[in-house]
Amino acid sequence: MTNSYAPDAGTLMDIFRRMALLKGNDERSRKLLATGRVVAPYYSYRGQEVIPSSVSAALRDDDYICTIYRGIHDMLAKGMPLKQLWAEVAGREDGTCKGKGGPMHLTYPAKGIMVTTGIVGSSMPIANGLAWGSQLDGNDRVTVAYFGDGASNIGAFHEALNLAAVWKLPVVFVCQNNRYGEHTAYATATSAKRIADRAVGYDIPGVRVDGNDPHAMYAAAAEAIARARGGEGPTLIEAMTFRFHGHVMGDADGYMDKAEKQAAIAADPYPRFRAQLIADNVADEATLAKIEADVEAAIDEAVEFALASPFPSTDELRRDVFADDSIVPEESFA
Amino acid sequence: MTNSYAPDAGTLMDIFRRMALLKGNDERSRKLLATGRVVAPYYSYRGQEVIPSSVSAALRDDDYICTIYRGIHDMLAKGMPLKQLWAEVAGREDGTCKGKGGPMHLTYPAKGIMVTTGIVGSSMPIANGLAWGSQLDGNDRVTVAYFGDGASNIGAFHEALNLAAVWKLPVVFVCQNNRYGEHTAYATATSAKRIADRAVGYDIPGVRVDGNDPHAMYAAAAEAIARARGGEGPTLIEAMTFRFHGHVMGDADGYMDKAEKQAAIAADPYPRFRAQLIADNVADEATLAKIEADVEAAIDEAVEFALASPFPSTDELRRDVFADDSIVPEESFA
Amino acid sequence: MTDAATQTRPQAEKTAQITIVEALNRAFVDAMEADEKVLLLGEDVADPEDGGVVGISKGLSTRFGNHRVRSTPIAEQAIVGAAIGASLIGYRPVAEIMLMNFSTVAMDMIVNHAAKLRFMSGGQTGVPITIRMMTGSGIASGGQHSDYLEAWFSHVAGLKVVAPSTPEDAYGLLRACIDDPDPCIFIENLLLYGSKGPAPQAGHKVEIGKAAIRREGSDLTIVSYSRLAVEAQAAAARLAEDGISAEVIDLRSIQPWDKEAVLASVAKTGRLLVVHEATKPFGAGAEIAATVNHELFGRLKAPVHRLGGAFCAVPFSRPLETAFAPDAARIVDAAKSLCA
Amino acid sequence: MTDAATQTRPQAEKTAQITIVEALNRAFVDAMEADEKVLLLGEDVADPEDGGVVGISKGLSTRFGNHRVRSTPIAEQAIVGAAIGASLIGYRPVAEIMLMNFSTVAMDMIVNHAAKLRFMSGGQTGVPITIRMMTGSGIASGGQHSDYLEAWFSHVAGLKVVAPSTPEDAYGLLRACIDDPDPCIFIENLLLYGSKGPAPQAGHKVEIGKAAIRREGSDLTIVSYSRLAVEAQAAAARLAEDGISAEVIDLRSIQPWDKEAVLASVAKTGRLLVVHEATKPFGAGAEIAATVNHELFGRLKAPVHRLGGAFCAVPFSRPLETAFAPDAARIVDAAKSLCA
Ligand SMILES: Cc1ncc(C[n+]2csc(CCOP(=O)(O)OP(=O)(O)O)c2C)c(N)n1
Ligand SMILES: Cc1ncc(C[n+]2csc(CCOP(=O)(O)OP(=O)(O)O)c2C)c(N)n1
Ligand SMILES: [Mg+2]
Ligand SMILES: [Mg+2]
Repeated sequence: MTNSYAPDAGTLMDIFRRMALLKGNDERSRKLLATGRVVAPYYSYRGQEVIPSSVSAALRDDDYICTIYRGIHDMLAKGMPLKQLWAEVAGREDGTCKGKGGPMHLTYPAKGIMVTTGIVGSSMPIANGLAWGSQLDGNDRVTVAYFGDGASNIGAFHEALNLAAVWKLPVVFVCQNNRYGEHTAYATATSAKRIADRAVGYDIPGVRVDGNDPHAMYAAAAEAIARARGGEGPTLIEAMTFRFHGHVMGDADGYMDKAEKQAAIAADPYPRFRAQLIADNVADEATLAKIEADVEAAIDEAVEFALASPFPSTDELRRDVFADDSIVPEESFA
Repeated sequence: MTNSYAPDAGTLMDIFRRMALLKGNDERSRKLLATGRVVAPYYSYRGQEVIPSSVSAALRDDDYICTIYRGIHDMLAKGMPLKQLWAEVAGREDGTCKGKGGPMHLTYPAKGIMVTTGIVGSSMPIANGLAWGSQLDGNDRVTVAYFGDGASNIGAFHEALNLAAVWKLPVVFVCQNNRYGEHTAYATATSAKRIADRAVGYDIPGVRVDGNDPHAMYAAAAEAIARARGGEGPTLIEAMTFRFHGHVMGDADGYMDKAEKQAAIAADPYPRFRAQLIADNVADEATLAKIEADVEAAIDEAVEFALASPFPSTDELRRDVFADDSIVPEESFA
Repeated sequence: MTDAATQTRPQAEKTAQITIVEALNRAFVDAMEADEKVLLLGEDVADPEDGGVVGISKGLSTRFGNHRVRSTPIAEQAIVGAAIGASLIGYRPVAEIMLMNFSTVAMDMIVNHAAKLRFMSGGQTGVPITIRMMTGSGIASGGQHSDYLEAWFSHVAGLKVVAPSTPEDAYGLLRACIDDPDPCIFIENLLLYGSKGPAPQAGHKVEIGKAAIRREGSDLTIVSYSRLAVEAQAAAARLAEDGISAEVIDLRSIQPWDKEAVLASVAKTGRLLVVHEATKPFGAGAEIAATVNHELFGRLKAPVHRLGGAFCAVPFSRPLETAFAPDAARIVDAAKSLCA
Repeated sequence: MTDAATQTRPQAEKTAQITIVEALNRAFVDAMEADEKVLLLGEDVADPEDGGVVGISKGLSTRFGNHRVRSTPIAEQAIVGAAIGASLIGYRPVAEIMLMNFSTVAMDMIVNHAAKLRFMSGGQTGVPITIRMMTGSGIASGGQHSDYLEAWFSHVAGLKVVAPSTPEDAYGLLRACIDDPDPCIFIENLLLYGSKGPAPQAGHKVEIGKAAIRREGSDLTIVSYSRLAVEAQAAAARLAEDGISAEVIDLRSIQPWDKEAVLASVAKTGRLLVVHEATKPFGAGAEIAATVNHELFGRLKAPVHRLGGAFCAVPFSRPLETAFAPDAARIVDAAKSLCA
């Protein structure tokens, strides 16, 4: 990593703004879901905000991402509108997917959010196809595939990285290494000392970076994105982070190492970055507080919008199965 | 590789004996299949004899192997009896599998030949299970998984190596890198500079070795097998070799680089090793010629046995589907 | 149907009531006690990982050791492959593939290998493994976590497929699958995990391929399995109020399925309704309908009717998800049309 | 069935005869000429790799460039994933999975993703890909290279499934699949590759979901597809000699299948025999049988009969492999029993 990819003040503020939105949204999600007013499986990303905030600060609006069930942070950072997001999480007609996909399959092509998958590893092979399309289009769009540390052990990871390398695709593989895959700790499942080491097997750059440090994370992402945009092929980034909550809301997380968890929470990247921005004179308290207040207001509005949106009609069961709705066999519903 | 695993004279003769059998059998197979007297898909292994001959010289009879469609050399080297082999290739009742599996699914547990698969990559995950069983049994059996260079790009390879590494399984992954996967040359499909490099991603030893040199091949195999037997876990061996014929008998191999192929055939490891044994005074011409003549006689006998063996009865369609033949639904045959 | 007796006995006779999760856990304990060759592997299954995401394997690794109960990487091909390999040399591994949709990454191991090795080896090897998979719509987990794929597995020669709906059957079928010399697909429904029923006796086994008659009746036969067998029973109770006497058969095993029991029942009632959560086209119900039509040609009082899930991915939004799967109300409606 | 006319016209009317391999190659040439968004990827498909293992894509990479026609690593998840991704942004990739059994390593991509992304995204995205797969018993390639899995794909909402048996249909269906906005599974039979038939007109398309009546008849209807549709025609010719008039329907599309054509035919003949190479239990024939029984209840002269491959892995040994799949002789026998 050279310094030429160090974020400037404007970029740092851009990252902060995204982080504030992500953190606020996670907190609200957990709060609201706890009330039962919205029923959905929820995979908290609290603690991992720096990664997509920094990556997205280095991406263009017309770049693509593919992400996973634990990916609302990735999507919000890429520009998914809050209202439609919340409407989808609440299963409403105004959701991005009319309520049909739900939080695990949020999609929003207008901002390049192309696929959200619930199958471990599957974001990567599809990301390659988007990148192949961009390569053919001759535009210089980049695709980011997000995935977890656990996903680095599944076949799709390997097949995707190899193909991307052989075809020199403009894709960046961003592994959010939060040290757990469901209840299983890193070393129980993963043989590699560092996931970044696996890049050697594909003859592509592999970088392990502190995914909780916006400076380092941004630099790593910006460099990889520049390589991809410049036709130099894929990069594997292993972004070290930590999942503050259990795998899925409701899980007791008894399997997590208590000390490790406490230490991670004590080192929460959000207040750390916030304090640093002030210390470095990038922003003052009032500016940051204003950003946070705006986030809260926007979330208020989005939640209200979502809960006011009607549920979809059951006719939707027959729609979008095929492009032509009339093909769906009538009698399947008899 | 230390010298402590160098083959002694007896081992070299052991390797030669296996190589002579393998080479003789491949030549006969191509000859006989060309006559149409036996009809079967045939994947010639000519040129790759050193690898399983050396590996098997370092294995025990009760060790296990899993191999692939291009694996008759692996099986013969491990001790599969010629007669039953030929009977299976000819689809006869006396074949190892009563003619039901055919050359792509030859199986012979009595010599540890547990699975032959036609699905690229699938020898490896199953080899892990055999190795897990041996680990649980507390005996020190080793399992070898054979596969090709092309197979190193499929998901199963990755999943299997990772699991073997995490569980420290007594398994040796032997990649026979013959530079082609069907019609596709190594670099068109494989991003790694060397497949052995992929071992880094699993934190296990990865060795590239001249798979056409019995000294080097034996040493690499013996060391890996000793590690596995000693409870130190898996090794990935990339054995460099070359496939003298097309992918499958009948293929025109127009996609192969002519010069590369000619050079490989000119460097045929069989006559080279044979000459070296004489030059090094390990054996004299007469001894080696006798071995070769015996091989021919044994193959004559096996082919005769196979062609005299009856075809299986069509009742076999209902047998071995389940352990209890009576479960097979009668009416499926109506 | 000697079994019908035990299955229809009043629950009051039994005092202890346990859940399906408890029944499965007990089946594991008893099977692992009885046979040291029984192994368990899958994501999160060992105790350091909380004994499985719904706790089915809680306590097992502590009791039987980490060598026999192993949490794995997220790598279903590796999981099933390891189970197959160990089974070839005498072990009886039970592999967990968490959700049924994840079997799609392991179909090669299951279909090309587990199902076929016995046949292709001419009987030299066998694959006595059990593969557990959970599934089911109704908990808002959407299109990639809820599918029923029993028809796929049932179409593969060499596999057995079961889907219990009660704690007793969960116990008895799991024990039977573990003991079985062939690969078994064991389907669990997420919504049923907490449902209670009489505790099975230790060692209880349910023969694979034997259905249970949950309720006797004379006007029509309702055939189902897994969660919808419970809905079918609720429907039958409502139908009884309207004077329609429905016989309810819980198949329990889908491959092989109990043709004898189904044909006997339909020969009696003259009407058949088959109900499953998988979508109707090319679903398991088609096989049952086709077979019954063939065997009882000319003896049916009404066309065999099938009910299945909607022809779409399982939707997320609550009202859509509710409308997706057949329920007691839809079963009642279909039964009434059949009997009209 | 306007199509029936074209399908049953005497071959003499056409002069040029081409093989299915040639027809598929032409379909690619014409589709790639017509639409620059059409791509091709798979193992060995480009010219440096000989244009595919049976030469179907010969010349395409030379003509249309290595960027549009790409040989891939042996990595079916990566192949289908790349096709899906490119299709989301306007491309129309055709992925080759060589043999149908290899689809088992890519089922997640096909079933959880290709089939469902349109629905799960609420219609925001679509996956206009075609996945070609070859298969079929009869060339001694054994248990892992010969399976017909059309029933699996047909059971998945969101996929279309076709299986041509003539050069014209191979051309016309491939063009239709490539143009189709949804993911299509295109099944090719290995034994039919060299069989000749009238050359299709450039631009000829066969509507997905439309069957062809290959022969008209009045005593029974034989429904089949892929290679066994050819066997069915041979059987019908022999039956005619024995005074039995069989109508032969080549479904061509299995999902959706042409219910209208089949029901019209069976309404006329009163008897139905469904024939496919996949094993009978839980096969595609069950859906057809169940539907016909339902729709024509009380109007059939005999029970609907199904013929399928033996219930086992495809065996290697020649006499076993020959006995494995239904052939004209077995179709004749079954038809005679039906009409007896
Ligand atoms: C193929 C597959 N297997 C298993 C699962 C169940 N599952 C969902 S999330 C998860 C853990 C993934 O861990 P990781 O990749 O580290 O991502 P994280 O959840 O930590 O963000 C598992 C096993 C799945 N969704 N897909
Ligand atoms: C999953 C899968 N995909 C594709 C094939 C078709 N196929 C058979 S052999 C082969 C090439 C394998 O190459 P390699 O691994 O290098 O082994 P080699 O044949 O050279 O020994 C391919 C693509 C297959 N058998 N399985
Ligand atoms: Mg993780
Ligand atoms: Mg090779």
